[in-house]
Amino acid sequence: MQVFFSIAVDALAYGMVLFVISIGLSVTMGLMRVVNLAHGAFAMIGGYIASYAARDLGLAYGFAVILAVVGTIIIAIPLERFLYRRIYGAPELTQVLMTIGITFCVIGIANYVFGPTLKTIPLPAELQGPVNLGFRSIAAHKIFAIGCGIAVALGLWYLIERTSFGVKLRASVDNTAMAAALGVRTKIVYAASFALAVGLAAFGGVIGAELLPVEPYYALRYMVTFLVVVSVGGAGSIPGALIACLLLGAIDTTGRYLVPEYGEFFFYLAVIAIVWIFPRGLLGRAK
Amino acid sequence: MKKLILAAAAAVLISGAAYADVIKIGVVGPISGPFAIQGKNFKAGIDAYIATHGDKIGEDTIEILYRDVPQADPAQAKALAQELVVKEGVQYLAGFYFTPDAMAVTPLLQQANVPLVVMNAATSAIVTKSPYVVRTSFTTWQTSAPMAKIARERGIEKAITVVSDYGPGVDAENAFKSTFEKEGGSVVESIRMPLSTNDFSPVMQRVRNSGAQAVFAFLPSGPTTLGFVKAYNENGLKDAGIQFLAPGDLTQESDLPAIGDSAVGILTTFHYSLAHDSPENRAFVEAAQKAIGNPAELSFPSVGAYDGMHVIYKMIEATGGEQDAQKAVDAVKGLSWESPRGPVSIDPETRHITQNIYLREVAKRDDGTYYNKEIKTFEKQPDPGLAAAK
Amino acid sequence: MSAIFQVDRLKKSFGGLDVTRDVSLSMEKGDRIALIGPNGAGKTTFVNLVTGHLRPNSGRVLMGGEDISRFNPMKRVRAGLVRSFQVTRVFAEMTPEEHVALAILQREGKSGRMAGSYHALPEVMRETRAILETLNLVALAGIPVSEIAYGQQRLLEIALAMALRPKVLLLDEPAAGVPHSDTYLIENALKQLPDDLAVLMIEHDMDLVFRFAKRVIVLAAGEIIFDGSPRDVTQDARVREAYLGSYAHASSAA
Amino acid sequence: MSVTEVSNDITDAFPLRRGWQRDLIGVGIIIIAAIAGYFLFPNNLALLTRIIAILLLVLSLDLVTGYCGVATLGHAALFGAGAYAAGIAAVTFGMTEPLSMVAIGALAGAVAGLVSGVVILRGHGLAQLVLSIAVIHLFHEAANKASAYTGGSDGLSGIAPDPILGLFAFDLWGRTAYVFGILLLVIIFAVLRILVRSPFGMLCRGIRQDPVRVSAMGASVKASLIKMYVISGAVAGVGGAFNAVSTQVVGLDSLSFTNSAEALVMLVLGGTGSLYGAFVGTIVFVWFEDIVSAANPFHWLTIVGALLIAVVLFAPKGLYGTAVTLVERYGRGRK
Repeated sequence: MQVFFSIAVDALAYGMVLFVISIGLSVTMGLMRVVNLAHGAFAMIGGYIASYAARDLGLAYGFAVILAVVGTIIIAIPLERFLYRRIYGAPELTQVLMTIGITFCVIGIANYVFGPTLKTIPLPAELQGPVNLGFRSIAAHKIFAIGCGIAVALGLWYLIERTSFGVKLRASVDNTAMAAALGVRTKIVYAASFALAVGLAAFGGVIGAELLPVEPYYALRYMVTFLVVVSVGGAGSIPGALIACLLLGAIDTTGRYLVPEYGEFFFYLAVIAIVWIFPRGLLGRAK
Repeated sequence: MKKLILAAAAAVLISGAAYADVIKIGVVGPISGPFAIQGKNFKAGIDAYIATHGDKIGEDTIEILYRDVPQADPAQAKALAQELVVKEGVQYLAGFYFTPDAMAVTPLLQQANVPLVVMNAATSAIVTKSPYVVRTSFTTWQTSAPMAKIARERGIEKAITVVSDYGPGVDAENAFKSTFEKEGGSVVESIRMPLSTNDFSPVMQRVRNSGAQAVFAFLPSGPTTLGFVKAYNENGLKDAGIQFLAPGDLTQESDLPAIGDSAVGILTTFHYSLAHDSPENRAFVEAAQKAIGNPAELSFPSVGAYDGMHVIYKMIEATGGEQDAQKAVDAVKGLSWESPRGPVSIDPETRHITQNIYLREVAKRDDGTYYNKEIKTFEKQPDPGLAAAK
Repeated sequence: MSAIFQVDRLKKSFGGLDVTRDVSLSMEKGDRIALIGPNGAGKTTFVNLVTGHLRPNSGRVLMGGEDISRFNPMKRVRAGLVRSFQVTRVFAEMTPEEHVALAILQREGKSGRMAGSYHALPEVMRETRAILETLNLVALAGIPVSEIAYGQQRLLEIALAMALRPKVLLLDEPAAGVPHSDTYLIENALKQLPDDLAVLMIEHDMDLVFRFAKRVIVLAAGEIIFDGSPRDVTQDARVREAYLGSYAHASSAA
Repeated sequence: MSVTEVSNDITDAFPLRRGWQRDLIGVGIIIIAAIAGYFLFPNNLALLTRIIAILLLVLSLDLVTGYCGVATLGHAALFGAGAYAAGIAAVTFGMTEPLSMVAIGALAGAVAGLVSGVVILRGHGLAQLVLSIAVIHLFHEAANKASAYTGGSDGLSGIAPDPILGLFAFDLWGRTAYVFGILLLVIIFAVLRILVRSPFGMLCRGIRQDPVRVSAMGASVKASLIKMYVISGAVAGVGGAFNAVSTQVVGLDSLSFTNSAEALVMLVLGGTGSLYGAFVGTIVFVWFEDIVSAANPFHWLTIVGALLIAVVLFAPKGLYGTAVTLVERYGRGRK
C-alpha cells in the first residue's frame, strides 16, 4: 500500500511538471494547428533568462519567473511576426522543417551565449529540501510544481472557455475567414495566443528546471516527450492534456519503479496502446 | 585511368610522409551537439599541451584537424576518419569520446598505417581491436572497481547498484559488483535505467526500500546527473544515511557548479581531479583554463587529451616524422611520465594507461566553489576490465 | 424481372434520434430514380448506410439477391455499388486521364501492378479515351485536375463512376456547385450512362430531376413518403406539404 | 472534331514518352555525377558513400511520405533493421558475402516495414507522428537490450565483408564501396521510378490526395499503404545493409529518432513526392553539413537551422519542387 502511495505521489508530481511544460504546445498545436517543434526552445529560453536573473543577478525567484515569461514573449514576438505567420495553415511537414530550423538556431545561439554547461535556477529557501509526508518525503519544489500545474490548468480553462478572448480564439481557429468577417482581428488573436503559448513554455521551463535541467540541448532532448504528451491528450484540449500527463506520468513512474530495465518499452507500448484506442487523442477535437 | 589515380593518390601519401614538415593529427570528437562540452575539453587539453610544449618537434610542425561527431555515430566517425587519412593525410588519429566511434575506426588503422590515440572512450575492449590503439584516458572498470574496495573498507555489507542501461553503465555495474562480492559484500539489487530517464524519484524509492547501506551509481556525465543527485537528497536517502558511491563521471567539475550543495559528501573514485595537488597539474589547469575560455567548463576529458598529445609527441620523436604506425606504437609501450593526474605509464601489453585512481569527496571551498577533494590513492592501477572479459 | 438492388427496412438512429426509419426500396436494371427531400431528410445518411460508411441499426442491403449488409464499403464497390460525392473528391495533382485509367485498372484488378504503365495497355487507353470523349473531357485530359473548372471536375466524377462499370450507381447531387448555365453539361453526361445501369440520383435541381427520373422517391424526416412517377409527385399532398411548396405550383404551371 | 484529331490531342497533351525520357536523363545524370564524383573527389569517397546510404533511406521515406502522405518520424527503424540484420548475419552467422548481406538487409527492412506500417497506419496526422516516434524508440531499445547480438551501445563492430564477387575487396579509399553503392543506387532508383509510374504508384498517389475517393473506387487504402511500407522497408533495408557493408560497423544511432528526423528534414528540404527531391535534399544537406561543420564546427548548427528556415521562406515546396515550379512557370510564360 505504501508502495502504491509512493508511486502515486511521484506520478502526480512528474505528471504535473510535464503538464506545465507541455501545455503551451497543446495551445499552438491544437488551437493554432502549428506543429511547433521549437516549443522546447522557448521553454529553454525561459530557463536561461530565469537562471541569469536569479543566479547571476541575484533577483528573487518570483521576479525571475516573471522576467523569464515576459522576456521569452518579447523574444518570440518578432519570430511570430516574421516566421510563424508564414506557416499558419501550411502543410505539417513545412511546419516541421521551419520549427526544427528555429530550434537549431536557438540551440546554436544558446551554446554561444551561455556555453554548454548546465544552468540552475536557485530556489528560494521555502522550496528547497524535502517535505515529510509521513510515509515518505517529497521535494518541496515538486509540491510547488503540482500547485502551478493546477493553477495553469484552471486559468487556461477559464481563459479559453469563459472569456471573450477564448471565444475569439476558438472562432478564429475554426474558421479564420468567418471570424475576420465578424470583425475579429485574427492576426492579433493569433499573435496573442502564440504569446500565450510561448509564455506558458517559458513558465514551464522555469518550473520544471529541477527535473529537466537547462542546457543548450534542452530544446531537442525533451521535444519528443512534449510531442507525445500533447498528442496523447488530444491537441488543443486542456483537460485532455492534463489527463494525458497524469496518465503518462503514472505509467512512466510505475514502469520505472517496477521494471526499470524495461521502462522505455513500458512507456512507448503504453503510448501505442492509448493512441490505438483513441486515434485522436484522449479528448481530441475532431478536425 | 584508374591506375593513374591510384598512383597519384599513393604519390601524395608517400610524399606526405617523406618530406612533410607539417605533421597532421586528426581529432574526432563531439564538437557540437549535446556533448559539445567534452569536445571543447579535448581541444582545451590539446591546446594546453601545444601552448606549453610548442607546436614543433624537431623540424616538424604539428597541425590539428578537428572533425565533429556530435553523438555516438560509428558510421559517421569512420567516414570522417577515412577522410582524414585519405584526403588530409593525417599521420595520427586521436580523440574519440564514444566507444562505438573508436571501435568503428580500428579496422582502418592497419591499412592506413596510422596509430589511434583514444583520449576518452572508456570501454576496455577497444585496445584489443587493433595493435595500433593506445589509450590515455581510463576505463569504466578501472575507475569503478576501487570503489567496491572503499565500500568494504568503510564497513558496507549490502549495496545496491543503479546504472544507466548502456555499455558503460553495464561495465560499471559489473566492475563494482564483481569486486564488491569478491571482497565479501553483497549486492542486493542491480537496477538499470533507460538513458532517457528524467525523474529519478521512483528509483530512489526502490533504493530506499532495498535495505542497502550504500548505492553505487553510474550515469553519463551531463544533465541527468543533476537530477539524479538531487533526487538522492530530496527522497531522503542522504538523511537516511545511505552512502552515495560513484565513479567520477557523476561529479565532473563542469557539472559541479550546477549540482552544488547536493553533491557535497558524495564519494567518487576517478583517475583525475582538477584539484590534484602537484606542480604539473597547476601548470596544466592554468593553461587549459586559458585555452577553454570559461574555466568552469574544464573537465576530465581535457587531461586525457593532454596526455594523448604527450604520447603523440613521443611517437613523432621516435619516428622522426616518418609515417610508421608500428614503430610509433612500439616507442610508447612502457612509456612513463608525470601527468597532471599523477604518475602514469602505458602498459606494454594492453597499450592502456596505468595510473593512480583516487578516492575523492565533493567539498566546498571557502569561495563557494566545489571541487573533488582527493582523500585516498590507489597506486598504479591497470585496467581490470580486460582480465574480467577473459 | 428480379431487382438488381434492394434496400430492406433500413433503420438508423443517432442517440435516440431516428434519422432513417424503415426505408425500403428496390431498383431494377435501367432504372432512373431520383431521391429528393427537404434538407435534413436523411438523404446523405441514407447514402452512407447503403454504401457501408455507416452501420445501420437494422435492415439489409441486397445486390442481385445477395446480402451485402456485412460488406465494407470497398467490397460493396467491388460488388457493383458505386457512388459519387456531393462535393467533388478528385486527386488534385492528377490528370483526368490518370483518374479514369486508374478507375479502369482498379476495376480490372490491375491497380496493384508494380511495373509498367497504363499507357502500355491498349485496351485501358482505348476505354479511357472513349470515356473522356463521351464526357467531352478530352481537351483537358492532360491537365492536373486542380487547374480545371469545377463543372468539369463534376463531369470527372461521373467519368470515374462510368469507368468502374457499376451495376448500381448512387449520384449524390451531381449538379451541386455547378453554375445553372452549365447544368446541361451534367445532364448530357447523365444521358450517356449505360442503359442497363440502375441509377439513383439525389438532387435539388428539380428541372434536372424531372427530365432525368422515371421514378421519384421522396424522403422526409427519415421516411419514404412517396414513391412513384414524377408526374404524380407534384400532385401528392404529403409531398407538397413536406417539401415542394411553391416550386410544385411553378412546375405544374410550366 | 474528328476522332483521330482527338487522340492526337491526347498524346500531345500527355506524351507518354516524356516521363520516361526524364527518367533516363535522371539515371544518366546520376551515373555522370557518380563518375564525376569519383574523379573529382577521389579523397572524399567515404563521404560520398555515406551520402548514398542516407539517400537510400530518404528515397525509401519518400515512398511513404511523398507518395502516400504518411507522416513519420520513425523511418530509421527500417534502415536500422537492415543494417543490424546484415551486420548480425556477418558477425554471428558468418555470412560475409556482401550481396547476400544486402539481400538479408532488404528482407529485414521489409519485415520491419510491415511491423511499423501496421502500427503507424493506425493513426492519422499527429497521432501517426506519435506512433512513429513510439515505434522508433521501441526498435532502438530492443537493439540496446539485445546486446549479445547487436553489441548494444558499443555498436556492432567486426563486420568484415568478403570482396564483392570474390574480386573487389573493400579498401581504405572506399572505391569498392563507392562503386558498389552507386550500382545499388542506380538499380534501386530505376526500380522505384518504374514503381511510382506503375498503376500501383498511381494508386498510392491517389491515396495521398484523397483516400476516401480511392476506397470509393473499391481499392483498399490500408492494404496498399502496407504494401508500400514493405517495399519502402526493403529499400531502407538495402540502405542500412549497404551502410553496414561499407562502414563495417553498425551503431544504435542507425535506429534513432535523430536519424529518422534528419531523413525527414532532408526529404522536405529537397521536396517530397518525386524521388528527385530526395536526391537534392540529401546531397545538399549532408554536403552542407560536412562543409560547414568542417569550416566552423562550433557554430554549424546555427547555420544549418538558418538554411532550413530560408528554405521554408523562399522554397516552400523544397528545393527541387520549387525549381520545377519555377521552370514550368517560365516555360508557360514563354508560350
